[in-house]
Amino acid sequence: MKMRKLIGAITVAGSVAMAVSAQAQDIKLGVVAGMSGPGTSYGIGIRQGAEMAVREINAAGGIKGRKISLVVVDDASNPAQSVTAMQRLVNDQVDLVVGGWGSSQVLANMEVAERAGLPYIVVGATNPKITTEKNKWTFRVIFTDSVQAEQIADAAVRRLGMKRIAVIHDANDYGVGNRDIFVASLKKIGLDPVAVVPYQSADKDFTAQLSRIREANPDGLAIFGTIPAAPAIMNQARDLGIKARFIGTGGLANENLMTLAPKASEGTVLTTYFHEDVDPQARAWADRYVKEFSGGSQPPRPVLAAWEYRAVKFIAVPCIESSGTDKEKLRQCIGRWKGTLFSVPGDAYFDKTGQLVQQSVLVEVGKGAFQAFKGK
Amino acid sequence: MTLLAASKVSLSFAGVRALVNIDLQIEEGELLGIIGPNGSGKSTLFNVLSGIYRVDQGTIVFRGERIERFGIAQIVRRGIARTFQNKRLFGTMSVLENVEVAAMKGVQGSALGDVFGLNSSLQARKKAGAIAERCLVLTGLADSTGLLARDLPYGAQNRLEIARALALEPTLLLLDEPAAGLNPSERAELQELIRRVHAEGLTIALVEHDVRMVTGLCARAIVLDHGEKIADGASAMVVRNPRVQAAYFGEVESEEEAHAA
Amino acid sequence: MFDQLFIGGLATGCVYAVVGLGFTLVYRTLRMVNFAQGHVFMAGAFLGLVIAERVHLPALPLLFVVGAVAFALGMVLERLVFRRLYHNHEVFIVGSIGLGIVLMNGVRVFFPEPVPFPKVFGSEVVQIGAARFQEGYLWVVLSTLVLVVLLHAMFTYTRTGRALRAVAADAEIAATVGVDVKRAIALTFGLSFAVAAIAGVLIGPLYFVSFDMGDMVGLKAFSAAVFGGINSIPGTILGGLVIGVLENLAGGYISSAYKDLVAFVILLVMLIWRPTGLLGRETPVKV
Amino acid sequence: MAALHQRWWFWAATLAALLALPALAPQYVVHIANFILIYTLPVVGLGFLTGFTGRVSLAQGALFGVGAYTTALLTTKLGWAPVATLVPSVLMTIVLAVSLGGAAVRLAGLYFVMATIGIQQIVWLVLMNWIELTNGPQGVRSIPAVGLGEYSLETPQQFYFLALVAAGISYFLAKRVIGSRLGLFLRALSDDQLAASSVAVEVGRAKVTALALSAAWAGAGGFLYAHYVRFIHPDMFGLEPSVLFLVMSMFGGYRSIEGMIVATALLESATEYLRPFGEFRMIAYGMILLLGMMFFPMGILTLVRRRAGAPAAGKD
Repeated sequence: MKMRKLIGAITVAGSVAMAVSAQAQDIKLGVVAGMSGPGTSYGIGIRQGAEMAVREINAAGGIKGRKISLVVVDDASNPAQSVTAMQRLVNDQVDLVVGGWGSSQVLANMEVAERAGLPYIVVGATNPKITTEKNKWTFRVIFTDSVQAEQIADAAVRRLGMKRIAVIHDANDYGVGNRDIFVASLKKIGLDPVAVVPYQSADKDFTAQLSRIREANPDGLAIFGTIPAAPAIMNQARDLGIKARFIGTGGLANENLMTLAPKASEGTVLTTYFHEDVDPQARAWADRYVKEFSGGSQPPRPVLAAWEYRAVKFIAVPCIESSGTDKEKLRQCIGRWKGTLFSVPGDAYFDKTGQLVQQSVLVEVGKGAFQAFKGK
Repeated sequence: MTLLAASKVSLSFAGVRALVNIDLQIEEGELLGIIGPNGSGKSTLFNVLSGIYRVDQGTIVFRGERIERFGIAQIVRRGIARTFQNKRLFGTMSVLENVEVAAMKGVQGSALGDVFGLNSSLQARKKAGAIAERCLVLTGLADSTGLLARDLPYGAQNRLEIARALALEPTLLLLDEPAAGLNPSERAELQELIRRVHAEGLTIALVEHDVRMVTGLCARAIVLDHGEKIADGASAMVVRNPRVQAAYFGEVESEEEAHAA
Repeated sequence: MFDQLFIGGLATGCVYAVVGLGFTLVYRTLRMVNFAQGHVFMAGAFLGLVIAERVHLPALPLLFVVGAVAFALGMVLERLVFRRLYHNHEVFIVGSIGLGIVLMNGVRVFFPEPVPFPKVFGSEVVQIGAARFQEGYLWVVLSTLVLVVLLHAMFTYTRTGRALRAVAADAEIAATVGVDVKRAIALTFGLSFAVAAIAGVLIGPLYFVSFDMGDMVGLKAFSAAVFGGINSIPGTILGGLVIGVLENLAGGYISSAYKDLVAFVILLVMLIWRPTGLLGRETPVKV
Repeated sequence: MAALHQRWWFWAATLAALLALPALAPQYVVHIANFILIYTLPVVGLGFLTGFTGRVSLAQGALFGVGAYTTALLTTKLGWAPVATLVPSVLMTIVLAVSLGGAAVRLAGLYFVMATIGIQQIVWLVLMNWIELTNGPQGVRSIPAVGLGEYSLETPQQFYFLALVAAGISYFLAKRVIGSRLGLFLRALSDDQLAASSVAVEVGRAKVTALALSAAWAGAGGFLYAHYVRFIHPDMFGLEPSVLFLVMSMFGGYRSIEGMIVATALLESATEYLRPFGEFRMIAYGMILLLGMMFFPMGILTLVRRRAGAPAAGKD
């Protein structure tokens, strides 16, 4: 009897979840991301970007008269729960998914989307393995680790003139992925890193790693990690007397970098996913976004919100408009997409793996903010 | 024939001498009484014989084998079973199960074999059940097999301790103050039970505070005081020994001490 | 490099030691492990942050105030929460893990992001030998020293301290000689909260404070306590220092990938080799 | 009521409901049901330790992971058929559990908990950092689905029957373990270890056997998990699942396999009920653990049983 009650309870819960989102005419846009757990601030940014885009489209009359309804599922920034979250979107019969934060989560949940034949535009994960020719339902708009690490390696040597580069990286997939490509790119240019040391995401004290780096006496230190480790590394490196200039990739592209390492982060050069000063549209959007979402429990985080917004508004919506909600047609339409996006110089298009090919943005930390990089 | 012989057994805890050069013989088939005031080392002696404590010095020979370095389970397997004064029953298990655990000693087979073998599990439980049943009948607990051990009345818990020890089918049974806390009628029943078990040919050593019970049951008795053996002989004679009288009746017995470990 | 690693490790080790003391105090009294301890350390850091941002207190009064508030909080939680978990150690473990989750995620609601802590202990960089470090490291080491001396004095010279020791040795006997055991237990929790919270404030300015900062520190401090002897105060201090220094040396000379492994391998080996730890003593089993 | 679970129609109805579930319930519910069925394995396995030896383990999540990684690596790197890796996964988990915990399980209860925390962290750190073997933080992707001949269990509905059969076998084997002499020995030694050894129970051996069995169940659970989720990552096997499994095995009530299974179902589906809480979800989860332990230390389900008039078995 206990068991039967339980099954009853589960079934009821399931059908309630169904009923809530069951309005047949609406186009259902699924969003999955970590809105609790370590990715909270990014996940909320993604949700806000989606909300903003959907609100604008619905206010303008929707897509051929059909409104978009959002189905947002929190995966708690946890790979196991991410699978359940995506399963839930499949079950709710969303027409496509735009979102995803964290490579581990996306690597886990994309398997569900692939099996279900659901178009999935990934916004917040950079592991190269997410877009391969095998994964035909998965697309990605932000650049991979490989693009970013390659660009920053090139910039470090050619534009910043670094000769002795040390690497400190998170031992997670993001850090390891960046490290591998960065080191390989340096080798191509003809340089070997003077030290490569990993750390754990939860580490607080980096003196052990940094002492090793100091021994190597670098003039550039590449940090492949995220907040809060990256600013802690910067602070402690300066305390230890390491004078090397910091470089990095998208993991550092977070305003908290300057809050947490106000002095140490000055001069850091990094690739980023979005910068509001690239063009006037980007600036206008960013101002609107910040205005709309400041005062919430989380500070507005434009980087991933911008990608979510652009992916929904400029890629997903036009495709639904032209191809309808048939999943196969939708997939093909996204694959063929080519166009311009604000904050991205030039044209962007998807390659055959589903990766959006585009020019990235190089920024430098100056006066407590990200500035467009003006070096050579 | 001597079943168990301890010689020059000594043990001390953090400098306190609990047993001092104890010599002890238990003859096959006898019912030996061990008496002495509280803290005299009676329970400690049992703990040494059953392997709970390791001796500092001395040897213990049981049926021709040195056992003083053996662990608890090893000693039980050699045939020495015991009861505990402060009832150490398996409280959350039924009366039958309490005895079954012990009865498993005599049943062939291994734990994993029970799980994956087809019928051996049932047979093992059946065999153990039969042994347990017999011991429960003998101790008058046949009617309460389904009760949880901790729900048994105090007197019955005493008998369950004995039933459990008997299910091990021992050669030597050590009874540690089985009468403690019993009322006179329960005491009489217990005495009857011990006599019956002894009559079946089992060798028994009985630690008892109640001198009358020892003189009533045991032909021979030894007396311990401050960890030393101060008398050994016919129980009726031993209790009249002046040293025993002094050691034993010279102090006041308090209820609290009687229950202390 | 050795100097740098050693001094860095010593400071981290002090934190493990002080947080570990919280485990030890509770364990000695109740034979229970309070897995919320690491999160109390975290909550202490945030308490310090909130106070320091509103009132500009110098370092010493700040430590004192945080310690006092945490002490009171510990006593209150003992009465409302812990007291209902003394059933057995399994229940206590899961209950305290639950409390830790509540603490951590409660703080997260208010502070979802890592926050810099005001540099209450100064921000100068000091050089000793080849090692360079913030002034705050000195504070950590000195405060640990002072805390240990104070605790020792309290346990040795005050009536309350002696009562706590008596309860730790044997609560039943302590009760029969007139010690108020319930009060002693409440005081124990108060003390364990106070030391952890102070450790939180000490470490705050060196790194950032974030809601999850207590996770790993809690586990390492626990390993430190077990390593040194979870029923021994000097043992726990020693354990903390040894683990802090060893893991830093391992991180520097061997591989930082396995830096975190040091504490846990030490924990496991110690438990098998000598479960009572380096300086702990076995309590004899009664039969 | 007390005899409810002994009546044939109860079982028939339960079985019918379980068999009909994938046809009647939405896919998402089947998906949750699959997780519940998979998790019953490590939870019931842990029950051998917690319920029957009084030993709390916080390493069950890690052992679950060892099973999952063994099959994942054998199938993806060496190309083994999934079915062929079940036995190696279980064996690997047992070997690891016994070699790391065999000595510790003989320690007094609380020391064992401490050791399992060490084991948990060590396994997790190795999964994370031994990149050549485990892919480290990249996790293992594209784990094949279990195939039965031509038929491959890809969808939640297809997998459901495998999970159901596995959970069923686990349940009946567990009942057998507990009914066997090992079960008797374990209960005896958890009540009183000294008394158990004085009735000839080889206490150390019984505990190691219990540890090995609990690892076997965890390993089998990990096997299922890997072939269902088909992507595994070290973070799936950290302290968090270990705590969850422990709580599931304790909330079910002392020594009741059925209770553990029901608790697994309740707590796993609770993760879904709590989803709307958003940022407050983890607070709610912590409160469940805390209040559950404060007010129902013998397991939430003892409440049901007590009301039903059956004696609630508990430890004083």
